[in-house]
Amino acid sequence: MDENVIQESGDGVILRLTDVVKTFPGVRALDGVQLEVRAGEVHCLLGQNGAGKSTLIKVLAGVHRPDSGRVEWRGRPVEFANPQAAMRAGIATIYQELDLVDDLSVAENAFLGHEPRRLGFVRRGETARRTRAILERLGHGEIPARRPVHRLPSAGKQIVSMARALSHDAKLIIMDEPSAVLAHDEVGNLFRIIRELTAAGIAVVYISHRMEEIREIGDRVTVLKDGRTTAAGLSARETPTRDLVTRMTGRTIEYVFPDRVTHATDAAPLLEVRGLTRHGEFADVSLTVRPGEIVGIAGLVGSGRSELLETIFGARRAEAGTVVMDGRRLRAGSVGAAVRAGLGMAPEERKSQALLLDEPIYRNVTLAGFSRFAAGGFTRTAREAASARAVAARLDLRPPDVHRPVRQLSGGNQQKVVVGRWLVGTGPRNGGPHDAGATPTRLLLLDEPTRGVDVGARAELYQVVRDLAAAGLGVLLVSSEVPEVLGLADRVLIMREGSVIHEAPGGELDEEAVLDMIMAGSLTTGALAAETDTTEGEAA
Amino acid sequence: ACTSNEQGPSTAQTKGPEGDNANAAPGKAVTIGFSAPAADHGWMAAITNNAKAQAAAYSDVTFNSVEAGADAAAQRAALDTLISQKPDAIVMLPHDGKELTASGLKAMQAGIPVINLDRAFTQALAYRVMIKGDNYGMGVSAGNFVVAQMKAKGITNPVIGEIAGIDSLELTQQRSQGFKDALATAGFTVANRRAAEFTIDTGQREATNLLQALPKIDALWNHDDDQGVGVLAAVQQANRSEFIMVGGAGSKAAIEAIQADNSVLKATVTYSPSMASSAISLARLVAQGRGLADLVELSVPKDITLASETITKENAANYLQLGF
Amino acid sequence: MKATTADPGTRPAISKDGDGLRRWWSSEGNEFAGRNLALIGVLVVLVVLGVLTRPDLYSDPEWVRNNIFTILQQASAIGVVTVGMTFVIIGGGIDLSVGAIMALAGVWATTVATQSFGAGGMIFTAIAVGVGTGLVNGLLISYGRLVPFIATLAMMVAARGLAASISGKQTQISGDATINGIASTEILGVPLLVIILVLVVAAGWVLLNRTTFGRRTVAVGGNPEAARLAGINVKRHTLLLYALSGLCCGIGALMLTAQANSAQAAMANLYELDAIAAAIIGGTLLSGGRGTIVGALFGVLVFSTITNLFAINNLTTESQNMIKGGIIVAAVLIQQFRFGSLTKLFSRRP
Amino acid sequence: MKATTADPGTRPAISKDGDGLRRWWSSEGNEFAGRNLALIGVLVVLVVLGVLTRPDLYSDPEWVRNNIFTILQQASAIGVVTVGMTFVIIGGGIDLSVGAIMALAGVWATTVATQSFGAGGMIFTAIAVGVGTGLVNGLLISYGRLVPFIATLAMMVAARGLAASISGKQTQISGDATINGIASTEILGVPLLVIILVLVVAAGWVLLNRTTFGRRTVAVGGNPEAARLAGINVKRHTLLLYALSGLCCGIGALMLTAQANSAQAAMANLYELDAIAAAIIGGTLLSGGRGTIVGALFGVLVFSTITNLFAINNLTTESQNMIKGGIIVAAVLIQQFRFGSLTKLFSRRP
Ligand SMILES: Nc1ncnc2c1ncn2[C@@H]1O[C@H](COP(=O)(O)OP(=O)(O)OP(=O)(O)O)[C@@H](O)[C@H]1O
Ligand SMILES: Nc1ncnc2c1ncn2[C@@H]1O[C@H](COP(=O)(O)OP(=O)(O)OP(=O)(O)O)[C@@H](O)[C@H]1O
Ligand SMILES: O[C@@H]1[C@@H](O)[C@H](O)OC[C@H]1O
Ligand SMILES: [Mg+2]
Ligand SMILES: [Mg+2]
Repeated sequence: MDENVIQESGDGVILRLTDVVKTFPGVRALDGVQLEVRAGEVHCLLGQNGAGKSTLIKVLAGVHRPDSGRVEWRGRPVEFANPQAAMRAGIATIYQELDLVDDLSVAENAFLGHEPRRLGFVRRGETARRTRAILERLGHGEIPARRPVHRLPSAGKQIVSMARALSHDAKLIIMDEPSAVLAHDEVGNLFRIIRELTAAGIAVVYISHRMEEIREIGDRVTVLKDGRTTAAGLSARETPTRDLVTRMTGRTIEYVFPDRVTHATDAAPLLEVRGLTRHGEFADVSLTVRPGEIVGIAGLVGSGRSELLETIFGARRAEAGTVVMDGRRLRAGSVGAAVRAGLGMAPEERKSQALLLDEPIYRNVTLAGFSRFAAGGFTRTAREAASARAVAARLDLRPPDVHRPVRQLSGGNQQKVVVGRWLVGTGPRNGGPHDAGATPTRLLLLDEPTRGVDVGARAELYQVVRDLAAAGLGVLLVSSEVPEVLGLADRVLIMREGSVIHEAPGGELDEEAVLDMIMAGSLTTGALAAETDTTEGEAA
Repeated sequence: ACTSNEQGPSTAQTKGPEGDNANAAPGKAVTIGFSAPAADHGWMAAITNNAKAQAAAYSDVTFNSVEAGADAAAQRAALDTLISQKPDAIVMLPHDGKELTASGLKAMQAGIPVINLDRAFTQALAYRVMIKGDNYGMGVSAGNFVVAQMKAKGITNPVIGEIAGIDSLELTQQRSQGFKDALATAGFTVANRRAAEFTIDTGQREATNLLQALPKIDALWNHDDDQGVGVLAAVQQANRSEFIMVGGAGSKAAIEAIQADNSVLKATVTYSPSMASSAISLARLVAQGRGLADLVELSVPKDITLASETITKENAANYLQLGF
Repeated sequence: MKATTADPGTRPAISKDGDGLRRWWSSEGNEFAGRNLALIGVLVVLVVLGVLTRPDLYSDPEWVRNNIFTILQQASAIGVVTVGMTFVIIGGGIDLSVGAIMALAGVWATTVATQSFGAGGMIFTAIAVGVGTGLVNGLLISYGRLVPFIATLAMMVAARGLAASISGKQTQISGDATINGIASTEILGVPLLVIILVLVVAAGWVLLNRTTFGRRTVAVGGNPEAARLAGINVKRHTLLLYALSGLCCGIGALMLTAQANSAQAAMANLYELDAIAAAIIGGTLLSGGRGTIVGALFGVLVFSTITNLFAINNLTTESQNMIKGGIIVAAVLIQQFRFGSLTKLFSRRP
Repeated sequence: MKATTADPGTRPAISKDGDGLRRWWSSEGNEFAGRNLALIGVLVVLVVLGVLTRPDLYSDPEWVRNNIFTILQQASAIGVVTVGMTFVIIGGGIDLSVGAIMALAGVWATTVATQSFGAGGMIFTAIAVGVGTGLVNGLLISYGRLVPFIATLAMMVAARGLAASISGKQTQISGDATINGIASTEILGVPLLVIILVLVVAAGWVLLNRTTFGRRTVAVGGNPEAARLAGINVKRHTLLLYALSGLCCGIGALMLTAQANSAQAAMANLYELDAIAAAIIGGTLLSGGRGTIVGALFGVLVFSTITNLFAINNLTTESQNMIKGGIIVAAVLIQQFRFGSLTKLFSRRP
């Protein structure tokens, strides 16, 4: 037990990074980073998309080897050759991109690589039991330990990732944007756990783009900009937001929502959804979106919002109900029909639903529109690239080289590509006839568009969405960040367990009221896993 | 007995230049090109080995072999390469006679006499000499033997099985046709026919299937003694012995088994790979502008078709040394 | 490769997990149970076709018993190899060299020199050749970073060449009564070959579903990056998977050699195609990360039952082929149909 | 399937946009340029081996010229088919039926009935059979949701059966001088077969790299779900890809028929393996989403140059096979090596 006692150097520092450099071909992702983490603290890492946060934690986790610099762990210089070495040393990581194996169960994922075993045989009962204990601790005892993770919603997967980190006997737990896929109540739960951990002397490195989270849970903050530490050891509670943002971005950004424009409520609806139903997902949903209107949907994770958007878009076939666009009924289950009618959708999961990771950025940006640039079936990539560059500039894509494969982008920048796809050609007109890729999209379905996007880019994105609406587009927005829905939407729908339970103009609701409404249903905790696994009792 | 595990061609299939033969005297030095499909079973391996050994037996022959891969297209390419090297004669066992007739023509037009071995070209212009086995005749011999045996046993309505070789080859069709025609003379028909692939495991597999489909049979013809090893294994594993079996080609193992007379195998009909040795001898003479010493004609004849003989217990001793 | 069409199964509705009946024989869950049920259905249809077309044969119980064992025996060698193949595919790879490795192992085990050591020597040689070539495959793929398709294709070509050269392209007779006896021995009325098949399948099932090796195979094939981040040595694991496949080839080679009382460089031709097809028909994803051993066994049985059906009906090779193509398509369509409706059935919310 | 080991090739270096020299011949970027350069290197090595082993032949310029055309002609039919295969694989599929479709198209085009319509009728028939069977593949895969491996395997078996039945298992002679002339005609000293190959490769390159069809292919293979949500009709596109492969088979069948002056149910045996191998060696990902036509052509050329090298050196089949396995491995290793160092070279910062 002795060696497990955390050996703190004088001021309680268990991890110290000095001048760490990591380059990828053509990119200096880390350019001399300093970081100091104390036992029992929550140390927040702040930085714009692409600043190097994920790269830094991958260095800590033994995924990447630094080119130069020093890493001291519990007083000794270390160099982790692989993830296993870092884990053995007591560093556990929740990665930004979910790193689960779809066909393994919750328990098998939680203990992957260090399964409780006897003579090579997995002790399945023991694995499930320990997993259930961790899940209980995480407040999610209802997630069945033996269910394959591909049958969990993304928030459930995030819980499993956390369970995996907790399954190690770690001294430091790194969390790379764990809250990006969590809803409000889940974040509260997460914070409870983090407090438990730090109370036990475990250090947590926490990454998030949400300032209010940093304030609530963080002790100290290190800010990264372009791979360099621009501020270290700031107080998480006392440093003014303006200060932090300036250190991150080098400029001041007003973290406010653009003004709403008032518009006629009598205009004919652009989109009319009537009685849309998919059993087990959502039931009897009706809604309208008028041209120029932003309609927001708030709800808990698992309340069926994503499925609703996908069904409107024809990516899932409605079992009942109709979708009418411009007075014409859309064929159920046909994305092609929806796109032809002028719908566009930025889906929820960027990697699996939106991106061609090995294709260049510009081809991802123009994925839904390359044929509009084409002449007689022949693509015109120069124009595509120019158009993509315009989008990249508007969303502050970093780095702005649109010929780079999307895979090399940081998570937040990948998200910008997903949303940017539907902005092609919508930019401020430069008057010329070159706007070949102008989107014919007149109704935009946005599912969690700002997931993982940094403060600065987020403000840009809000402005862009407003501008689009002002130009007459309709927008249907799903977001788990209530302030975002309230700040951006003209009208807000509240969904609970697959039904719309309330509708009101955005200005008339406050966060508290919305949370009350969406939470009312969470007492059943039916959101993450509909039923408990009854076989487990017998198996244990 | 693991007789065929030993390597090397059996010397009986090579004819050395003996003193009393006028053709034995060395003539002008010639290069003979040779091309045959890749050998993956005993018969085809024997073809290549025999050709090589026969060429080595002549002091005046340089042997240049291009073994051509898996199919007609690959062989065509190999032949193009061979033709471009301008040998004095080419011995060719084509993957498929019809598919390679064009290559034969090409060589002949380039002034290289072609000895067409075994699988026949479709145009007489495409070869100088053809020497082949008699596939149809092989089927006839097997059929005749079966008919005679059935008659001797007094079986009037026999159940007859057939294990063919690779079914898409024309030679397989010819063999089956000959078998069918010979059986028809006695009013017999084939009750079940399975096609194997000239390999032991497919022989075993198809024989097992056939025995399962015919709970009782009287006679079985297997086209190829290589796959016959598998066929015999299947027969033994199924514990069946109520019938007589005839083989094909004349491998050493088959001839030994016939001689020992302790299995269902009672005969085999020959289709001897010794034809490759003869083809080399003919190629040498053609290239040297000589004829067959025992014949009156001054040059080698155009077509030679070997007879398919029937090897039984009685004459097995004579054939043993010719087995491959 | 990837299914090019969106699979509605990727986000299935949540179903009750509690139904033990659906789970007991396939720990991988409903989906597989559905598929396997469908394959059993296909097998039943094939047998019924046999009964309908040859009532004379099927009326003899002794013949039926023999026929079942015939089908199983024919499935035995390829079945063993398919178990190894299933592991390789679940682990994200493919092994095109299984047929060639079987030939090499068979031929090497039947050389005069090896045979002089008796059955033990032959068994040792076949297994050693299988595992050895499997290790070479694995090394090329995991440490040499060759694409599995290319590495095992090269092995396929080279191993056949080596087998031809060792055997002098002659059929090599196995003179060992013990080895040959494998094909004719019965234990309690069950052919030894069938017993070996059952044992290998059972071992494969346990290995896949109950050991860390199996669970890691799923991880390595399903998400190699996640596996690596979880501290699994992906390279070493990949190496072991190909060695395992080679081991199965060695066993299969002995079974085939016993059946034919001989070995030959051309034997087990195209077994790779059959093994891959059986695994996929059994529900293994060619892209890795998912698969079942029991399903693969059913896949093999479907193929050997088809062959048997053709044989007892004396079909010509060409009609066999045309009908076989149709049956394969039908089998998979039935599976999908059954699978879809079963899933719905099971997941219907009250 | 998925490469189970991290492929350094998936994260190529970033180049300055404007660097035309490295981009002109492969719009897919450096990585492919690097790979292709490496393949050219392999080809050069093979030729040098030829020169070293047979200086007598290589000293005759006329022979060298002929030999180059021999190699190219040999590569022509399989090269055409490989172009179609490359599209299918980039699009996330696989086509195991190409050899069988070629045989069926060849056999159908040479039936007595078809030949009575002359060259036009034969060409029409071959193309129609190719496209038609390709469409059936595509329908089964996109709308029937069959796994490509299984659907095309079924087609492979069935098409060979149909070909055997149409031809009565006889080799069918082509009596048409125009068709047969395809194999012997030269235009400006270049064999027509070579010209056809070049045209098909050029058309394939343009289609892949310069048209919306090509872009959709990459999208559909790279991430079918993303393609679908971007409004691409994934099913229809998949259908078209298999039809395209079928079209290439039809053309290839005519080329083979012309070369053999005949067609046969067993022809083009295992062309699927060669075509897939050539595509992969050329740098196409078996999992879809990326690939190059030029690379695939080099892959085909490597194979036919190896065959030629063996032929002029008079190697036995078994040593051919052993050496061929080694060369394949070496070629891919060289490629990786070259690629790695080229990337470094190109991406070095000043
Ligand atoms: N494998 C890679 N190859 C090349 N460049 C990379 C690679 N991984 C990251 N980068 C680059 O390194 C930089 C830092 O990326 P990183 O993912 O660390 O950013 P981040 O701070 O985590 O951003 P985000 O908030 O968007 O997650 C970016 O410019 C990114 O494009
Ligand atoms: N992959 C999945 N497998 C099984 N059930 C799922 C899956 N994804 C979602 N569900 C279920 O579908 C219902 C709706 O989930 P959905 O993800 O649409 O909700 P949401 O409101 O969009 O939440 P999120 O913010 O996570 O997108 C829930 O009951 C959820 O448990
Ligand atoms: O297998 C042999 C075949 O290849 C040859 O052509 O004819 C005789 C057969 O035994
Ligand atoms: Mg990040
Ligand atoms: Mg959602």
